[in-house]
Amino acid sequence: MAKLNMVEALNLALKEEMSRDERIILLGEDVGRLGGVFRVTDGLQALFGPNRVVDTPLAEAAIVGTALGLALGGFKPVPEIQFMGFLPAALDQIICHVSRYRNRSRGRYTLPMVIRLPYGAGIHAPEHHSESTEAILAHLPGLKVVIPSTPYDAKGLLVSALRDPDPVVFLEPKRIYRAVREEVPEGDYTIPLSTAKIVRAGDAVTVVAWGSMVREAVRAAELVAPEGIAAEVIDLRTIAPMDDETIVASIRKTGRGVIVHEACRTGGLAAEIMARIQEKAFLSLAAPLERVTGFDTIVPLLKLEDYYLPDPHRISRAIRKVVRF
Amino acid sequence: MAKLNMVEALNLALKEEMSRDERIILLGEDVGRLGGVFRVTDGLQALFGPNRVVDTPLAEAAIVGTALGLALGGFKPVPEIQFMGFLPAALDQIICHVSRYRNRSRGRYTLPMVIRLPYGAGIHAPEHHSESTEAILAHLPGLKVVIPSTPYDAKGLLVSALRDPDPVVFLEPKRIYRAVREEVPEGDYTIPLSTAKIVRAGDAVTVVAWGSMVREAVRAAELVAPEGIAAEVIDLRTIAPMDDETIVASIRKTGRGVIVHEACRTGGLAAEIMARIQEKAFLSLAAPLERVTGFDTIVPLLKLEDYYLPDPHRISRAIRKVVRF
Amino acid sequence: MNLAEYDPLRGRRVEVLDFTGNIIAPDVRPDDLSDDYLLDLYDRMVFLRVADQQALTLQRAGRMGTYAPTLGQEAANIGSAAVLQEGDWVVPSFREMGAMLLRGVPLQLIYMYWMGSEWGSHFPENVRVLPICAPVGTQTLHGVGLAWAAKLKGEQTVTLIYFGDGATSKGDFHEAMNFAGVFQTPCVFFCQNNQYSISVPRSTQTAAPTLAQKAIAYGFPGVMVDGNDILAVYAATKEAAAHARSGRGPVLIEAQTYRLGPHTTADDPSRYRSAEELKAQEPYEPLPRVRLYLEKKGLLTPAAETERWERYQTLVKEEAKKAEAAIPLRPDDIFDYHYATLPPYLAHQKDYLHRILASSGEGTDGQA
Amino acid sequence: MNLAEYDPLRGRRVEVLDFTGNIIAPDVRPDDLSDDYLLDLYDRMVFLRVADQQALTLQRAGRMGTYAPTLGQEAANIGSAAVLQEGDWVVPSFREMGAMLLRGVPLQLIYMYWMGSEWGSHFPENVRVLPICAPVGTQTLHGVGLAWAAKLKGEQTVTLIYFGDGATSKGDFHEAMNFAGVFQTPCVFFCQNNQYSISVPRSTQTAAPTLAQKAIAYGFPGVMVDGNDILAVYAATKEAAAHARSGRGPVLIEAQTYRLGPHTTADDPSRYRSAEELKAQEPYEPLPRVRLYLEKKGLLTPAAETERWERYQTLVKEEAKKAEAAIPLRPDDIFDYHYATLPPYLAHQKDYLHRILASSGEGTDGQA
Ligand SMILES: Cc1ncc(C[n+]2csc(CCOP(=O)(O)OP(=O)(O)O)c2C)c(N)n1
Ligand SMILES: Cc1ncc(C[n+]2csc(CCOP(=O)(O)OP(=O)(O)O)c2C)c(N)n1
Ligand SMILES: [Mg+2]
Ligand SMILES: [Mg+2]
Repeated sequence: MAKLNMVEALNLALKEEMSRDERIILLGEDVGRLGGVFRVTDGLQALFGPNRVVDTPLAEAAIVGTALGLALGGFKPVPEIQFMGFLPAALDQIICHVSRYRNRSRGRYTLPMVIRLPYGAGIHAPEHHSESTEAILAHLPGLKVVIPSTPYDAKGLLVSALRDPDPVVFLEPKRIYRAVREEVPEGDYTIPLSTAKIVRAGDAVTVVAWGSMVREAVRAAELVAPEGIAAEVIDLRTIAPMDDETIVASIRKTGRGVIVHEACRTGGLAAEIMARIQEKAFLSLAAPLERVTGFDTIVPLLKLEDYYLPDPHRISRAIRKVVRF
Repeated sequence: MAKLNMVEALNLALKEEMSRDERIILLGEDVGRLGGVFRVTDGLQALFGPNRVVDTPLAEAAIVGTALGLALGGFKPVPEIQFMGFLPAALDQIICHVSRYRNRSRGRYTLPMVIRLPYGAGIHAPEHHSESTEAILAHLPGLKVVIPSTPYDAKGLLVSALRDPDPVVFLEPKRIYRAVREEVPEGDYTIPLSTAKIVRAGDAVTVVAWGSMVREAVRAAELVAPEGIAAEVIDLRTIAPMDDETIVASIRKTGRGVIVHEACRTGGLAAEIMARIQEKAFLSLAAPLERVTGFDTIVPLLKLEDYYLPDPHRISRAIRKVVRF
Repeated sequence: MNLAEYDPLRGRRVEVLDFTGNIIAPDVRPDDLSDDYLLDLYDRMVFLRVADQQALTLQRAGRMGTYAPTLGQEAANIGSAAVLQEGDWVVPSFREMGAMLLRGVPLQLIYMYWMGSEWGSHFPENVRVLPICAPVGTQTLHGVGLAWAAKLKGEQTVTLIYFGDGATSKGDFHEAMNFAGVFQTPCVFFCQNNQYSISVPRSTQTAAPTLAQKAIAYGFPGVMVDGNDILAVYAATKEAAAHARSGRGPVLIEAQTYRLGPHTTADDPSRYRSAEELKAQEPYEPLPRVRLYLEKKGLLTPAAETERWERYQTLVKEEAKKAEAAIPLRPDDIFDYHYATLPPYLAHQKDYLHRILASSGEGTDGQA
Repeated sequence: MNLAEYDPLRGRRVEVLDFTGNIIAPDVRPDDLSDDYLLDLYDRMVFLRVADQQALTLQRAGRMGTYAPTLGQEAANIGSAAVLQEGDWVVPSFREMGAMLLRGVPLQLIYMYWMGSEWGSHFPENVRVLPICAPVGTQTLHGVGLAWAAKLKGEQTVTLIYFGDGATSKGDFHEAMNFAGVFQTPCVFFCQNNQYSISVPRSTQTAAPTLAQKAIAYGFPGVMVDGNDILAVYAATKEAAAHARSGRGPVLIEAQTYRLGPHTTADDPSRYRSAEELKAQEPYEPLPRVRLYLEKKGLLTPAAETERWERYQTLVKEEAKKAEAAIPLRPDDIFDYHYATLPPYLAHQKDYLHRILASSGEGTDGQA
């Protein structure tokens, strides 16, 4: 089986699904001839032609808004927003329409579409190229929001997203686009949406993360393991609708929790997870839940960027803190 | 002293501050000749002329984006977005620029401006006219977000916002625009931003709310009072940066808390408040915190709208639940 | 007619029937628009006007929410949608009740929408009309996407996209027009320029002397038409639709009309426009000129005219009653249409609502 | 020159100096652009080119982040900003290093920005240039606001707003142009049409044959200019600025140039454009034609030319060193500039970062 990085795994998923389902159309800035600025769509225009892999003018609202029309017209569009920093230009279409069409029309009109979106910091990119505003998306009823953290999951989740009858926003952590390789099978397999995954078992503390923070959380778990702390690490994988049962079950076992995200702290998704845990497992909690997050600041430009992101050291400190409470 | 409703109190605040500070300019759709669709700017164009109270073309991004330029050019613009449902069109300018200019330029450029925004449900308005997405704004570093709940506070807070050196988003709960009258003095008084207010004292449970939910929370407190439950109701007033100290101090006293908002539940601001409480007052908590919120759905059109909003009955049930835990 | 002859930069607009009921440009009138067909279209205009009045009555009686009237815009509504064929799409803004009715949306549903029920946008399967769109201008992109889909599928259909003069100021309008030009999508952009965006007059909306000339920015034709002249609207839209259908790309039509009523039932136009201005516009409204023409042709008698209005008054009242009766007050509906499958947390919230509704206010179960 | 003579619909564009160094339209050349001044502007073009090459070198050496080169766009950069006067504003996109330098931003700061420090946008107080703007097109609205402010204050200043061909597709560009037209703000919209938006060619960006004609949609003049001809750029921008300054409203300039380098240092243009295409463009690049002209006039000798390039190579290296030395690696900076006063929770987070940095990894204090 081929060892692929996440970019290759996503590319494979798109290629296989586009062969399977003629209704799939990719559209966005530079997705065609160039194959995307990260090469996720590399080679697909040559394979499927310029009508199915479409280079668009520079206009995020139009990319999403016309994709909506394409979906109503019977296609399964996969619009790409080049960086999450440029998502806000498309938020009007997403908030007012993409997330609402099914409900607004009581099911008469539905929108199978997958909005792809590289996101996150850690690659020393320019201003506006390191954003992680997934909490905004998770607050919108009617959307599904998926974030893979490994090449294998990336393929399986993207295929599920492409087969979902409802709009999915698919966030790709660009920091691990090429950072990891693992075996990714060709052909059909899927990972169901809204299922979290225990990536490392433990009984002392539950650590919840997603995207590029999963790797950091696992490293933190490794850091504290020699101290006799067995941390259970959960990769949330879909942030909306969220599989809180897996989290709550783990917390019932461990009694302690640390939530990690790179997005800024206030109003980030850790807050929601903490709220659900204390709603559903209050009496199991032996210590306050901790969150390790980006600061409540704009992501710094590259010279200070490394100070911003949660890392194994910070996570391990939080783990020790809740364990020793 | 005159008894004013919130619309009149806001109008008075604008009038007085515009007389005091020539740099203030109002701009937006229908704010001039019509005086705003809710009449908040009524009479101001006649008083200050069409250069200071400007009817703009229909374009929310432009209203906020040119306001940013006006601020850089030495003015203190007060852009109005006609309904929060149309805020998403301006979010790109707010997220990418309004909240960042000071930090991006290390203080070289600053943006004194107040974005006014009627928000919330409960007036049986058409589709897209009942939104309450304040959690999105509170997640953005660099912004301040203010929500008054009474005419008196509305004036005092708006004056503070207008004198603030940084961008403030000012959310006006249209459900209580004309629902309450109280004495509102002419002339100078301010209410500092980022200070919550205890609107009803109690020692059994802390209820936190803002905007139109404060009235509902107080009514719920009145409902449970005969049962011997003394609920302390806190009006948050500024949701970012938030005065969590007042909340935490109250929880330390009561050991129990209910957070109320009309926005949808997942990722709403209640989650952040719950996270902070359990971070800062974990050992004081005698029961899980409860939240009473809108559902994780689009706000229904008017026929079903009344099922959507939290009301004194729902809040009182949550109060009883945490008290009897 | 030839679109190219109506270069907006040279100030020409399409006009066929003047307000006294005389045909002033017989050559522009399309062949298929016979006097009989015109009578049929007049019939629809009357129906629209009566349905509109009924909505205002319902709103005043508290039986309907805020409503956006079409008064004065009947020709623009009907004349444009009348050119469509089977398989074509209508993408409305919120002031196109006439176009929606003509393309098969039952009046009952439109009333249900304004009465505040999402079921009002649950159109019959065979009706190719998108739901009413409140956020101004955003729907233009959906229309371009629909047209693009038709093109990719090799369908010979056209998408007719409606919006107002105010919408032309929005970024979405620009992006939609530009995508339509680039991908040569078979659509017609139909601007109902009713001279106002709530209180803001057309002159404040843009410094361009015409809206039609905005098409030049996107490399396709734009044309002005007397929007109160149903024959002109029909002629121009027919030509534009033929243009788009044959693969020659999109067209922008600026239909110059006038909003005779308030912006919505929540609006008070006396604050921003004079009684004189309104009065001066009344002679140009779209119905009398068609009536005069048809009367001259002997196709319409005063008796038939009276009968028509009365019949429709009865009919729309029935539709209103049916609408009210048909709106289900099911709290479940709040939850059941967000996803194909109800996720557990929404099932839980639905359950909570049921318990709340069942409770006397003394229950102990919380929402979480 | 007269802007009205260059109606883009008739295909005319402003051209003064051809690529062999001959003046082909002496009457268009403005009076104040003497040969001496041209030599000065050439000097700035050379400086820009050297500073640009140095940035590429720095980037390749890992001393700078992703960088967007200006290679080939020196005439558009310098010729436009050169017409500005004291008090005028420049609103850049991200490919205007030349214009920024000319208006007083120290090269050191621009390098600091691309090296990844916010201090690179902390311009000196007297410099009227906005920070580099990454989100395409969004800055056009800020420029209109600035110009509007100047108008309201009664200043006779002009705001020069830069953006690329790709930016013309964005909604913000549309809304900015429209507001500028409606409020007659004194600004010049300067489009550096370098034929590409990353990999997307100009022909895919819009179906309009020219970008200049987009001005028609907003009721003000648009003009095409040979963007590689500094005399033409100067002439057109000067005229446009005079137009705006005198209260006659905004102007759009489409400067037709060509991006000779990659989009940014992260780009690989060989994937989307041929070596032949690039080669065919090289003769038209902006520097040689000015050099040839000045040589013919006896104002430039090969020796002086060599000396200039060498001098600038030394200078830009110094600026690069100064930039690196000047970037403070203060974690406090992450927090200190979000509000005029540091709120308690940010003070707390700053404190946490200090503790993290001080800790050996064995600390027990959490972040909360
Ligand atoms: C994006 C957006 N902003 C504001 C509003 C509030 N609003 C509703 S209709 C309207 C005016 C629309 O004018 P126009 O496009 O000319 O259409 P008309 O109402 O005249 O038919 C406004 C400002 C809205 N619905 N959407
Ligand atoms: C809103 C937005 N979308 C996407 C990007 C990514 N991006 C950066 S530059 C660019 C192309 C810009 O093209 P153009 O406007 O012609 O300017 P040029 O780079 O050619 O100078 C793109 C797509 C961005 N910065 N902003
Ligand atoms: Mg209108
Ligand atoms: Mg370009």
